[in-house]
Amino acid sequence: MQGFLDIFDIYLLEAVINGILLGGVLALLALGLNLIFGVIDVTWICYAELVMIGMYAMYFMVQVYGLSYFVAAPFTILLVAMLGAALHFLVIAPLLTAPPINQLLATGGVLFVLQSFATVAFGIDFRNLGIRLPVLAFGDMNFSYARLLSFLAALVGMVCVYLFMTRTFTGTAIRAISQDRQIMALMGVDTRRIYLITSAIGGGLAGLAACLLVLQYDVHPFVGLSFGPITFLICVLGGLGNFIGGFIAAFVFAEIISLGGLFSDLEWGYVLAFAFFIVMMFIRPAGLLARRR
Amino acid sequence: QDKKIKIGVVFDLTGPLAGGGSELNYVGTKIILDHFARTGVEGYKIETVYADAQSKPDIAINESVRLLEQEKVDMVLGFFSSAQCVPVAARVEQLKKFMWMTTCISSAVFNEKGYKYVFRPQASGDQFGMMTMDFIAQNAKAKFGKEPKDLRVAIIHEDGAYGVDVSKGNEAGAKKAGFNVVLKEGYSATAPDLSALVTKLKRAKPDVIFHTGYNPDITLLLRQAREQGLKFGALMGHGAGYGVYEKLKEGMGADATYIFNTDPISIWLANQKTMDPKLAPVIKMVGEEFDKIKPGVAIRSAHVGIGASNTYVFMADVLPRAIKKYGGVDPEALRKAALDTDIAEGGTMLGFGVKFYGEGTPMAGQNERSFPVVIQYIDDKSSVVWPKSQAQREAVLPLPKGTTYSNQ
Amino acid sequence: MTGQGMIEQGRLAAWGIGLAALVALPFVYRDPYHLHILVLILIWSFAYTSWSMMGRFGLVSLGHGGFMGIGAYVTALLWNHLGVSPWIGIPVSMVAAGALALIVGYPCFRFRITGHYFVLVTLALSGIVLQVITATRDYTGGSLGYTPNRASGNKLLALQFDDKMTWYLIALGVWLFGIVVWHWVDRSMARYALEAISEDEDAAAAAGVNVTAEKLKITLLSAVMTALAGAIYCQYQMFITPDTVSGIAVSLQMVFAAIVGGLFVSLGPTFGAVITILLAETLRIGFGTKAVGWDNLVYGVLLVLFIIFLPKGILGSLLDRLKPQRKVPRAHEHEAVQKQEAVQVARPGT
Amino acid sequence: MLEVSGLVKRFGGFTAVNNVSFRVDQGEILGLIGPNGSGKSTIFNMLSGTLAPTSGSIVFDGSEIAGLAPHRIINSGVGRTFQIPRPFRRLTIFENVALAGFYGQGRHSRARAEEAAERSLAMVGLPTDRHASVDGLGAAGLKKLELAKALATAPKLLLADESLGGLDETEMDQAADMLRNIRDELGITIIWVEHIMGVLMRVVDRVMVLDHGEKISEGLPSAVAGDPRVIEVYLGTDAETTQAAAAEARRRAGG
Amino acid sequence: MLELRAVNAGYGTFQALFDVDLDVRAGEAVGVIGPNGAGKTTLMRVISGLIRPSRGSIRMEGTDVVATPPHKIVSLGIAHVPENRRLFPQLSVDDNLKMGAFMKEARSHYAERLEVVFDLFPRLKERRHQMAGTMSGGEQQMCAIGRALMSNPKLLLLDEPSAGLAPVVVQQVFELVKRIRASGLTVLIVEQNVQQVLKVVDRAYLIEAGTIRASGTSAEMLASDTVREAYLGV
Ligand SMILES: Nc1ncnc2c1ncn2[C@@H]1O[C@H](COP(=O)(O)OP(=O)(O)OP(=O)(O)O)[C@@H](O)[C@H]1O
Ligand SMILES: Nc1ncnc2c1ncn2[C@@H]1O[C@H](COP(=O)(O)OP(=O)(O)OP(=O)(O)O)[C@@H](O)[C@H]1O
Ligand SMILES: [Mg+2]
Ligand SMILES: [Mg+2]
Repeated sequence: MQGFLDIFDIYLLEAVINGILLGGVLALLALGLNLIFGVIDVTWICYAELVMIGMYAMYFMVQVYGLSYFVAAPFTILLVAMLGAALHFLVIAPLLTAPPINQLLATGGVLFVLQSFATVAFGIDFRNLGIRLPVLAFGDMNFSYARLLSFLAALVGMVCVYLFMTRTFTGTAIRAISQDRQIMALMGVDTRRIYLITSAIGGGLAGLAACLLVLQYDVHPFVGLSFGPITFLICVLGGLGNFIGGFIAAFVFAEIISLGGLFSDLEWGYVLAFAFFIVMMFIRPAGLLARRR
Repeated sequence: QDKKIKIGVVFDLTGPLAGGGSELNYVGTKIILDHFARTGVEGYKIETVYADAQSKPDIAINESVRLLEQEKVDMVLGFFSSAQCVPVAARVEQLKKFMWMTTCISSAVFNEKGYKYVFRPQASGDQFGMMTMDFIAQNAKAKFGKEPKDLRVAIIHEDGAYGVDVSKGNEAGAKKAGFNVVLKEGYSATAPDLSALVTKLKRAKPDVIFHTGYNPDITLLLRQAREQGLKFGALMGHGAGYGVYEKLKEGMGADATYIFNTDPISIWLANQKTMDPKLAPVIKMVGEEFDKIKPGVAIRSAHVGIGASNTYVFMADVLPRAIKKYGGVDPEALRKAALDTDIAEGGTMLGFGVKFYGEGTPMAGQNERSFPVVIQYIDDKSSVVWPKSQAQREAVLPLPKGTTYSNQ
Repeated sequence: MTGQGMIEQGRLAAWGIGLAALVALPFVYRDPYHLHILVLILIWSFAYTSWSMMGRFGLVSLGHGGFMGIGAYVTALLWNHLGVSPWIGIPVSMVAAGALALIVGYPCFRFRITGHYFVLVTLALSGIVLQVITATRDYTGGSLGYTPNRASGNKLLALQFDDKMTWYLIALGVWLFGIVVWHWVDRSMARYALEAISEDEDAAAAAGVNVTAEKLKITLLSAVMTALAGAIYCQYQMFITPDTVSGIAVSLQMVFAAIVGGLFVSLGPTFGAVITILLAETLRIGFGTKAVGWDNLVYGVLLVLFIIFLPKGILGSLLDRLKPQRKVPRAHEHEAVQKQEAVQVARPGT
Repeated sequence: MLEVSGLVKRFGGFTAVNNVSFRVDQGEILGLIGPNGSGKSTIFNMLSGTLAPTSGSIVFDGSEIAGLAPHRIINSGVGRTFQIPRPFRRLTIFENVALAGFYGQGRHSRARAEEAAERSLAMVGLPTDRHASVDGLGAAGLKKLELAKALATAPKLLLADESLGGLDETEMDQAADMLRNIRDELGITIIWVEHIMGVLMRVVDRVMVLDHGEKISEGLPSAVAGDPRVIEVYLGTDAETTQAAAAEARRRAGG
Repeated sequence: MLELRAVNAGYGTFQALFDVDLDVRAGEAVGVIGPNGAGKTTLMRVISGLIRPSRGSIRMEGTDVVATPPHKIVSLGIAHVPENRRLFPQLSVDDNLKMGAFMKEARSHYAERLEVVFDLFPRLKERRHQMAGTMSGGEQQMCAIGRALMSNPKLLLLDEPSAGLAPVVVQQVFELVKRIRASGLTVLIVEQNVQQVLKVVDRAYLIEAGTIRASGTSAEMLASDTVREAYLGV
């Protein structure tokens, strides 16, 4: 009992809240990927590397060229959006009829390319934006402003994307395209355009994530490795293409990491998160929010 | 036929470790090797073949084997990561070739292995860990006003070879000093979040945090520590990320001040009065060359000097002796020459002396005279504060009131 | 029929000659570094072939890094801590990998976890194995890596050999074993069942196939073979780290090589190993430290180009070009047609 | 030989099959008709194990099979076709059928499977060439392939779901003859779902009609074709032709 | 309205259509009949642009559409109800219908068209939120036709709309074709159900092995020996 009381203290609450804030970061990352991977069923294994490029863009614009953060951010979003469109146009489009595994591989190649491009172009140094946002303090608990910002961005982004996907014609077309590409043309839909729009939005969301992540993390060519796999897991845990599910899954994951890390070693927190994922797949294969078949 | 020695040099130039200091070592090493390539050694031409281990142990093995068997180098030199040193040393020993490790620190490389051809002038990892503990132990009473058993210390480290090794030294040192270890935990250097660790630290309320890590995780940890309001009395870093002040400064701004770091001394800080006078021009040369390669760096990283000094010992001391006394550069001659090494304290740019543990001892091949020093970053300058013999100023301890992390 | 028979005979003869040449090679050519690379290629080829045994049926696993890690670590741990000879340790590690494959595979197949979901469940699996190896560093050495103790006595008993030639022959034997198993599966009824399952599980079940069992069997076989590859790799390199024998990166490496080589021909994965390893070596040595990072850049670009322009893998596409009219359509060759129908076919309830 | 009682299937809140009971006798051809969405395919899916019933029992050859795994049901002697053909396109036509012959008969032997494949292919009139690709088949060919696959599993009971859809009239007649042959020569009991009344009524012995998941009528073709409820929900103006076909069938059976 | 001249088309090396000439005049209903594999579906695909003809011309109200991509052809007023329905199985009925009204011109009339379609198929209204893939065959066919009507087309291409439908629904479908035609829409319909289709169309073509064998008014076709022999199997 005493042991339990020891743990059940203000720090537990802090860990829970920190889990929520980390969840915001992960949710933000998962947002764009869910659109690409979940909805149009295209595998961008290099998604986190797009975020990495965006972070570099922010770094250079803010640190090197002295732009203000808020001026640089839209440029970054635009840049990564264009990158997403280019990725689609150059790599995915020729592979649309190939088995999905080939997309995984080709974008895996792009992952290599982006990592080594960053190494070649920006060097192996760790870069840091050097912006230090204030901290919100409630008594003994403190919360990171940067994370609150990510949280809000994820929330707003999720709502916007959800509305876009369900309320607009283009959104419906995006949801339809993975199901029968050929027949889309009979609806008067230019499939290439839909793919391009989606890729650009997906890229743009990666850019948005980059703008917020750069406030919290150093950027280096391998920063994507910290986030890549977990983002994919979140998309699936929430149910592919299910934005609300993905949002919730990000928090569930983050809480497991955060609380697992509090009660045990940090690494075991990850083991727990992965194991939880596997078990959930058995219990709710179609995602957290889906009804069991 | 020309007499020459062909040296294979392996560092990480790409991948996560490159930015962690490997590349700086490479730069320092290359400056020295280029220097000797111009002059030659005892009539021998110096040829170098560089290889990139890409931060991966299997590539380090492959490259070392390739250099030795394909490029036919006479020896290999360098190696940043302990995870690479361990297997490569085993390989090289098996091939009966000569290996000179400039940088990696893991004690596991030598421990009871009985290697004959593998040598390391560099201090070993547990020495790092012990050194900081020793420093705090000697200052606990005076600065913290606490008995050792009341001093709360936390040991945290990235869970790679380097961090684990240093933390073992920390642990041993804490035990010896009789500290109250309130937390000991490793974490992955690529972890996207360390807030749980910070929360645990907050709960543990340590007076001193002993931390070993690389750059992105140090920045992340300290940033989250600030955001979550972690307070403590002192932060002790142990080389790697803490050796690259530029990055600390970039990530933390003014908060980087008053951080301690244990590392071989930066050659530019070493006490030149007690040092062999013929080393001063070399230090100057390395500094100038480095500035040409990387202009505009505020504090030249200790890593440059580590690569440079440890290479210099080989080129200026071991190699000439091998050629003159043992008639060549074959592994046997190099080995004997290395075993003969006997440099007194002050005889290297890093301040320490060099003498290798002999065959039959548990750490055979390790330098018994090496030691790291504790420095403190104050106002963009780094100054040695420990050991006393090298100290350039009094340590600021604990963190002064009003600084971000201060628990005063 | 005779034409068919002659082709068959010619093929056997080619295999025979090729094999003889491979066996003879180390006796004539002894450059140690090149032999080293060859041994690595053979071991990885075996691992990739093992992966492709299930990969070719649409069971894209990213968990094989985990199986390989178990093969390597269990063997090494048994040897170091309990002194169990690898001759026993390797089978034990294979059983362990097999057990893990069953534990994860059974619910996966039972609950119809396919496609992306399967890929990610297995990805989590290799993540777990990697983290566990790292976290139990008191036994496994963590990310510092792990070295099997050198044998003091009988080298054969310890499966440790210093000369490359022995290793070359061992690796060759293991690789050949992999190819034989591949062919055995290819000719069995199980192949029909698995092809059918990969297209339409309901329809396969309606043809009497026990879908779960068939998938489990191939998964088990593939996992066990992959564990063997891990153990052999460990014995050869005498050093393993979590990152080189387990985890997501290793899994991805397998998928890459198998697909780049060609998934639907027996030598495809081998070809993939040759290409990827040689390419990486050549590029790294070629660019050296003069142009740091460029090797991976070029490697990545080539990989992308291969996949875009030779989607059936290098060997697969090559063979296609040699005999343009193969009568039996194999996977994905009729993707375009299939895609249109698939949507209708996948509909439940009708 | 088949005794179904109280069969129910719900999808979420929607009841697709509601408390349906019926029996099929050895050697009989039972016609199963009903409006679209009345639950015919769903019943087939439950009989063949593709779906598990929400409740109810299915006794086949004396043993309960409700909820068993599909391959076990198939092995116990139930064969089925799918409404929309589901061929395995990566296998040849022959391999498609041999697969069913091997696994559908409890993995007996390869030789037996290939023999079964040849027999079934010949029976439905597809080429027995081992290398012929599925892609060469049109709609009619695919329907035949479905049937051949089902036959190769050596069923005692065959569930044929809309074997005629998309066929032209000559082919429909051929297919109908084929079904009758299957019953007459191989002694296989058949449940046949079909919307083409002119053909169905001529072949079946008995008809069962579903609407909204419930059985609304059952009996001899002529009786069912005259059932006003069936006419209302299903036959519409086709009632006359249907009755004619049924009458003709009775005449033939009688003569 | 629609005019095909000497159209040749196929799949890869396989030629499915040989020199096909076909006309559809505004306001009429035209049937295409023929045995399985004759090339009827191919003909429909060529018209809606899913397959490029290798030779020949296709004109829609005077515009040559041979080189027009399929998504632009729709905006000329051609709606194609493909064989086997081809719905978006994971989208709801509502969303499927929405896709039918994707084009700019159609979006503004979305609500009206929805009314029209729900009037025609009340069943669809009941099932608005069901995933299209889980509906029965007949319901799906309704959805497919409804989806095509959403774009308010001038010419409706129907590929075997009665396949797999219950007799009452088949009658409804043919009724519907009549009504659609009466409302001024032009219809080109492919059917196996020859008797029925000849009752609703003005003219029909008999296609066999990729070539037009016979053509004429419904009455002519019903009486034609070619049709009776080659197709009705009489
Ligand atoms: N995607 C395709 N690839 C290759 N051949 C095809 C393809 N689709 C159809 N064919 C072939 O083209 C010919 C004409 O096919 P089509 O589908 O146009 O016939 P149909 O008259 O519509 O037949 P049905 O009445 O069965 O629908 C057939 O021989 C068919 O096998
Ligand atoms: N997986 C499912 N989820 C939800 N509803 C379903 C599912 N499968 C079938 N249904 C519904 O159950 C009802 C019965 O479908 P079923 O396919 O059995 O009809 P059917 O009688 O075969 O019709 P048809 O003659 O058109 O093939 C339909 O309304 C259908 O929408
Ligand atoms: Mg049905
Ligand atoms: Mg057709």
